[in-house]
Amino acid sequence: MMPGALPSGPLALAIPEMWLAGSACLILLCDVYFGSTRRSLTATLTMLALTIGVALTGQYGLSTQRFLLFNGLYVADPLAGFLKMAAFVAMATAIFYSQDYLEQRAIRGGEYYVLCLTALLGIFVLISANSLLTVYLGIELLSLSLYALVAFDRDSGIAAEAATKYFVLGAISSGILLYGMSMLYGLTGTLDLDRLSTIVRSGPDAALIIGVAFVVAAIAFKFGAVPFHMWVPDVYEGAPTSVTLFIATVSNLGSFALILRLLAHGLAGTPAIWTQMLMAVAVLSLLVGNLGAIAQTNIKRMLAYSAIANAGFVLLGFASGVNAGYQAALNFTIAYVITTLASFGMILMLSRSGFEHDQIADFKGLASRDPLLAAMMLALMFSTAGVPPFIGFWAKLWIIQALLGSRHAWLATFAVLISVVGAFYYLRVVWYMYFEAAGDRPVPEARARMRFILVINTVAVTVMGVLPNALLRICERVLPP
Amino acid sequence: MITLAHLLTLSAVLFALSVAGIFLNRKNLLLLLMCIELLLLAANFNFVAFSRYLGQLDGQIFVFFVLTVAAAESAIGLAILVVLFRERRSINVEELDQLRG
Amino acid sequence: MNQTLLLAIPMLPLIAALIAGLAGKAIGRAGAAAVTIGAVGASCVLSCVVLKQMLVDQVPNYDGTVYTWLVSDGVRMQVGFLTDRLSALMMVVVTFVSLCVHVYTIGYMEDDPGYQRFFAYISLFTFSMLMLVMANNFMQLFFGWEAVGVVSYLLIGFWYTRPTAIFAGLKAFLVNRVGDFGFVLGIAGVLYYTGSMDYQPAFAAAPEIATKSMILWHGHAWSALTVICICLFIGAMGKSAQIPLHVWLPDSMEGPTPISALIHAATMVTAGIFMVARMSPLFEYSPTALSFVLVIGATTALFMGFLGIVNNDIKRVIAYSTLSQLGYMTVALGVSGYSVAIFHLMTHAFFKALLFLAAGAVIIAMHHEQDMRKMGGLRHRMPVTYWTALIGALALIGTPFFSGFYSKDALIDAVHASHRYGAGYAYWCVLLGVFVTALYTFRMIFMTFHGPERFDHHTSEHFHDVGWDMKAPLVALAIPSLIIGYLTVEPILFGGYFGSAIKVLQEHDVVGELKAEWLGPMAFALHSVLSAPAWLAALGVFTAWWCVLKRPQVGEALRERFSGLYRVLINKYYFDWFNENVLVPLALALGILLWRGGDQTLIDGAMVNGSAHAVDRLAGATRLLQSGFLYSYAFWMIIGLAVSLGWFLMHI
Amino acid sequence: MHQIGWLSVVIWLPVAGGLTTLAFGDERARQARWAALVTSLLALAACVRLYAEFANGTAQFQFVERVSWIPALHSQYYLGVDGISLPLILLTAFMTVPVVIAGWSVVDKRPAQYYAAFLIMEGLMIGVFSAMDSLLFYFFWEAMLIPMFLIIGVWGGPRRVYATLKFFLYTFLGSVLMLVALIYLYLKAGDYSIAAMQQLPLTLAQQRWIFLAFLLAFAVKVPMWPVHTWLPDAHVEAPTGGSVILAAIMLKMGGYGLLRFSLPMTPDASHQLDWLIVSLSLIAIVYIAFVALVQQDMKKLIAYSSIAHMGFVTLGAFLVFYIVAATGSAKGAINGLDGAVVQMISHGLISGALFLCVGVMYDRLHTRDINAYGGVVNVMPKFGALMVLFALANSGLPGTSGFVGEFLVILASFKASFWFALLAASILVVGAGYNLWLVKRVIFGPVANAQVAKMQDLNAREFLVLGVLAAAVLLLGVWPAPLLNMMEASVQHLLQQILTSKIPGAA
Repeated sequence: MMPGALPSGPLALAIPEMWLAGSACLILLCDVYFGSTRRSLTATLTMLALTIGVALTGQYGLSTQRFLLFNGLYVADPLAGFLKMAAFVAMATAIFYSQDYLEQRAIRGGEYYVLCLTALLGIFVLISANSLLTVYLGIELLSLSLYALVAFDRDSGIAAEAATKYFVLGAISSGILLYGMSMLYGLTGTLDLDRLSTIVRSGPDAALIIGVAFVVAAIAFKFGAVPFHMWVPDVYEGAPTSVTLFIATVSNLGSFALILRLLAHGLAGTPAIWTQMLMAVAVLSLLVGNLGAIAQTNIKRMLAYSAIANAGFVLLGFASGVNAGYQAALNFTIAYVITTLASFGMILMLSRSGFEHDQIADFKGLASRDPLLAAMMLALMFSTAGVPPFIGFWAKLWIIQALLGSRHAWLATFAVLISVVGAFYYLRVVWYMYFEAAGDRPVPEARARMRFILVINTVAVTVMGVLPNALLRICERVLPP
Repeated sequence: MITLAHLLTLSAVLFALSVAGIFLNRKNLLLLLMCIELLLLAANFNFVAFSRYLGQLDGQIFVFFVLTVAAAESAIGLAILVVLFRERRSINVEELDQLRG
Repeated sequence: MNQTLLLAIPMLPLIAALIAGLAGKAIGRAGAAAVTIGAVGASCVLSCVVLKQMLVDQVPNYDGTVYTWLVSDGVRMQVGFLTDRLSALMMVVVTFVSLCVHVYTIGYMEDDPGYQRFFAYISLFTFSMLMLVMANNFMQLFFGWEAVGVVSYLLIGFWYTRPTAIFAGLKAFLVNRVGDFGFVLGIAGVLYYTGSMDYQPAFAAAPEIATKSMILWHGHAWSALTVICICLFIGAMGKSAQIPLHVWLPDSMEGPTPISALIHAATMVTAGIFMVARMSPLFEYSPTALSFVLVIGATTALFMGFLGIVNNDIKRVIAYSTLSQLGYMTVALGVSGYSVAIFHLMTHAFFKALLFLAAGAVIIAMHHEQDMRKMGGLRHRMPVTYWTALIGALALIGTPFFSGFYSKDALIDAVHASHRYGAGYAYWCVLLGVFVTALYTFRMIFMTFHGPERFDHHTSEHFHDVGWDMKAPLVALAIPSLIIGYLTVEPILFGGYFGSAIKVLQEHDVVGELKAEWLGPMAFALHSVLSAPAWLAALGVFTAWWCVLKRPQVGEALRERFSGLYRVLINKYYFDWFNENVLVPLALALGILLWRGGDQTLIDGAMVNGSAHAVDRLAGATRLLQSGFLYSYAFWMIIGLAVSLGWFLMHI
Repeated sequence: MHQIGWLSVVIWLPVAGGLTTLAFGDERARQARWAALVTSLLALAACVRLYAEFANGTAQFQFVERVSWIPALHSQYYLGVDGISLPLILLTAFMTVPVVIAGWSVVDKRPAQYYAAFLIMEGLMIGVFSAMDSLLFYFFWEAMLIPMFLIIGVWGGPRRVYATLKFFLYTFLGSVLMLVALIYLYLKAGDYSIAAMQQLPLTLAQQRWIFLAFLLAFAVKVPMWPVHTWLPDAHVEAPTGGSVILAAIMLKMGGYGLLRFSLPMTPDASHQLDWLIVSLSLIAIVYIAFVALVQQDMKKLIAYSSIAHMGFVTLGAFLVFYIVAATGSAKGAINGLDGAVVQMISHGLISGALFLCVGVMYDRLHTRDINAYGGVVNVMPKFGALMVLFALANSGLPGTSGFVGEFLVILASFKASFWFALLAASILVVGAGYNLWLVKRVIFGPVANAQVAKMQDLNAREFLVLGVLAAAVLLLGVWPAPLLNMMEASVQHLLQQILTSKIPGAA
């Protein structure tokens, strides 16, 4: 389709981004003036901003058809609306989980929340990107905010180290991305993804391969897929848990948007190359992720490796090269985000001032110390391991179905077999919680509000596990063939 | 007469240099930052070359954005560097190995 | 014939058993005894009624179903009764002996704590045995077959605190299971070829099955019927303790004596004989199988007899004699002399039960002393026991006019008359067997009842003859042992008593040949004085007298002289030694090997835990990859990029 | 269609009851216990009602419930029972009651959670047997692992962690491949309903892969040699109740799967690969029997005997093609199939009872080592009698349920081959060997030691439990006809499915 062929829709569709940008600036100002006196003000304002954001998105952001804005730099389609909605909610939950944690760590700078909002804005830009330029800006906006967030706890050495690593590697990857983009640009003479998708139909030639390879590498980095995964464990471990929570959940939506826009849409013309690259990367990720996680003692690090493995699953969905695969990948991403929110929320819930609850061993005997939390963690772990009746099962099921549907039986078999290996380290958490004695480990604090949200979150994991149809349907609707 | 090929080769060389720099240098973080700048430059070079070759401006506009972002990036990079130095009293790459395994 | 009557016969003992077993405490010792004896007595009477109806009123055979056990694939497996003259006879024998044993038990077990339990068991046994003999189909036959086995297992191990007893029980059950193993295969074969579990269709199909052949392994076609019959007979070998499955019977003497009399002499052990006779319509068409039966039986008959000579335990002597006598019956089966076999079965049931009970009386009187070397001269102290035992002994060795004589001589003549392969060997075995039988029997009689009293002072002080509750059964059994042969030989053997119950092909009909020169029981007895068996028997008695009473040292001398042979005999031909030192250890070793070697080392060690360890090592390796150094991270990224570039550029 | 979906009731009632029990919490253990007991009894009652209303003589599925569940995946909440699944459902509901009662005063560690786990598991297991949609089947099949994982892990013995992980990963590994196969079938059939998959034509190559994928899943559950080694460990470590459920019902899922999935969905592959199943079954029967002979741990011994007995199930199920090959007709094949199902039921009762017996002794002496016992009957006559009965039943004594299944299978295997029958029948000897040797060493003999001398005989609760099971074992042994009649039509139908090739064009 040529750009402009579609009526360039009303600017209203971009209201979420506008609101986000505006509120970010406002909150920054408020924080500068009142932040020092009214401590929790910024947080409250942020939550308010997000809530309003949800409302606005619901009002204006959702569109049943595809609109191009800003001369085709920006696209608003059902997927965009849905992802933004999801991002808002996830962000809100993440911030909710983080508050106490930040309070206890005396991480009070209001910038924290502002940075969260800017990062979210970056994600939004990614979600709606329809040009290499927008994609790049989105990525950078997101990454720069994340670098800052990782380093946010100024008194933590490992945080600084993690930030450094993240920053350097991230910079390299964006360099790679740019290089790839330049190749594509040189090959096609356009930055517009729609045009790209129509022009790039030719069979593989060297320049195209170089361009695609570079772009895929950059995308793989964002997903934390092998061999571009090295930053993941260190950042997950080093960053403040609240930030890890953010990286592990919300930014995944951004990564999903990135790969969808850039590869599934922009390079739809030559799936042969990138699907094969993705397969290789995905298989490696499943292997390294699942094996690496087994050897871990730090739960954040373990979840980092599990994240790598799950990235492998998402990439498998794209590697199938069919729309069903993209739908499956979307479903998987959403499921993963919901589950991971709760898992990290659990860690935040169990941490207290002066005590980072980040060792797997810290879970020992939780079942006797706090049955409710243990039961929820049990559900979350089994969900991530892909055991019914939890949401994670359907996520994996659909990916495998897509793979079989696109005649990748061996990939499917490999995926399920490796996830058996993966099951082990999720089970280990359960085993520590239920089979081991509590020793002198303390009873978790009450924190009624947070408990409540956690319960809701876990119930969602279970209910969507028993009645998965709704989510599947949405994924089908927002990604029409 | 300089053809596109020459320019692309040059940018490729720049790219290679920067990459080499990144993992050959095991001492100073600042060097890393510079290499990264070089990396971006290589990409920019490509863009400019192509836009010149294709006779349209998109590429060069892109470069403006890249330059801006790069500036912001190095700002944040240096900030992180400062934090790191505060904590570790060193910005030696080889001493960044607390997180591993 | 009305079904409720038939149903009552086995059910009464069962109900009695349940009452005595479950409510033993409630009804007390006397109660238990009364209930069970009443029940068994009743079913004995009813059995007689049935027999009378068949003989006198000429009521036709009954073959009916009680209820359908299950239907699978059109095969209807039922519980039902077949009463013809064969089963009627067995029912009477079983219930009568059982009744005697019940009564005898009152005295024998009087000071035993497990009194009610014992009555429960023997009643249960009576029920099982009746189910066995009354069955009209293989499934029920097998049920009874196994049930009697279990009860015998429980009864041998009745004194469960005695290690020897429970060991003997286990041994008995396992050896029987080896037999049943064959038996089941036989039954499966029958079903395979007839498509029915009932007797009649199977018997009808026999001639046709005989023509079929089955390939057991490449190129070797076997007559299907032969395979089936041999399988069935393996079952019989287990129950009726034929070589090499005889090993359990001597050990079973660990059980209380009434049991030895009831189960291990009169009824259960004869189930095999009964079964083969019942299956005569099948066996008749497989001479090969019958020869097999013949040879096994003959061997058992003679070589088990030898063992009786060297043994000093009074019960074991009788046990070996039982083995030998079962061998006789089997021989009779082997020459198609089914009627003779059953006839001998019946007479033997009486006189052998008598001998056992007499022995039991002696044992009780001697305060559970079983070693004959510590007895002697008891005839003065317990005359009734002595005379009855003597009658039993005479019957056993086949003294003319005694019951045993008619069955055994007829049997020997039958074997003589037969032309079946192996009949020659069998004839010499049974003939020599007569001498052996006489020898060990009277050696026992003399050592126990004659000669000087060899028991110590204490025993003689506390010696007390048994009461009439135990003597009465002796007498009750002595009478038939004396006369039953004389009365029934003619109808049973030559009067065509069994009619259709037993099928003998014309060309195999040895009994028919005997019938030619049959002049009646009196003449038969008188005539026998000129025949070999009588003289052999007499010689045996004389030898026994000479070695035991006249020249006691002779036995010693002989033992010295033939020490090698003696050792073989005293070790029972090393059968037990083989089982206990070769078979069992082998089985256990195999188990250990498969467990430790197969399960734990190969499957668990190598496959399961092995893969787990492999994963562990890999995980460790992945960890090392994450070195923590920035430049190595960057390095891996670039490598990844380069590889994918290289790969795809090469594969354009 | 019924007004009330009784199948849903028997599935969700226990689950709901379990959650209620959980809600009571370990503090209010008494209420929790009663809640559990009442729930299990109600569930049993509901199942009895199913039995009462079940119409014999038709292969049609009954009590069918069909509600939309996941339209996106063409998967429905689709329940129904036929003559093969109903007995297993009855068994499940029946065996849960003794488990609840058996734990009554014994389990004091987190009792509420204990009962909740069992009740939820009961519901899920019934779900497995009544699901007619393969995705729903898999849903229950996997979900059921979680409570079992906890039961063994939380209330288990010293090596419970090893045992649970082994159990979970073993079974998980097996079932994931089944999932792949199911999805593959779905993509071919366009519907997850089992019926659709059974009618789906497939080439031999496709069938072979699917068959092998199924086989791994079911073989692990049954378990068949050589993927059986998780069972002894799991049994040894599991609490009594766990062992009972494991042996009585979970193993049956494997057999059920073979009958419901492998044979009807991939008949040709089953035909081609039946040699594999048959030989593995015979190995299981002979090899494992010998292994059982040398066990020193009572639970291990019974666990191994379970494997050997389940060998009859797999053997009986896969004799069909050999019988056809040997005799030219399928006559007698049904004996094998009947035998397989009956064996499942009877083994459920007997092995459950035996594990309860071991539990009774364990509660008193806290060891399962055979050498620690001896002469138990002297101090526990009632118990001794029952234990002997169950041991005899386990060695296939006629008149007990243990005989029926084995007998039928042996009859059928003779039709297939004399040697199959020979090997199968060897269990008569070896089986009697390990069972009665166990009895000899544990029950009979003089009182072994002071501890044994102090053992108390069965209390009313234990006696009730074991007595009821004994009655069931005898009843089924003396009159199996009702069970067979219930199955007959369905088994006939199954045989038809097995014998009709699904290779396109063949048929």
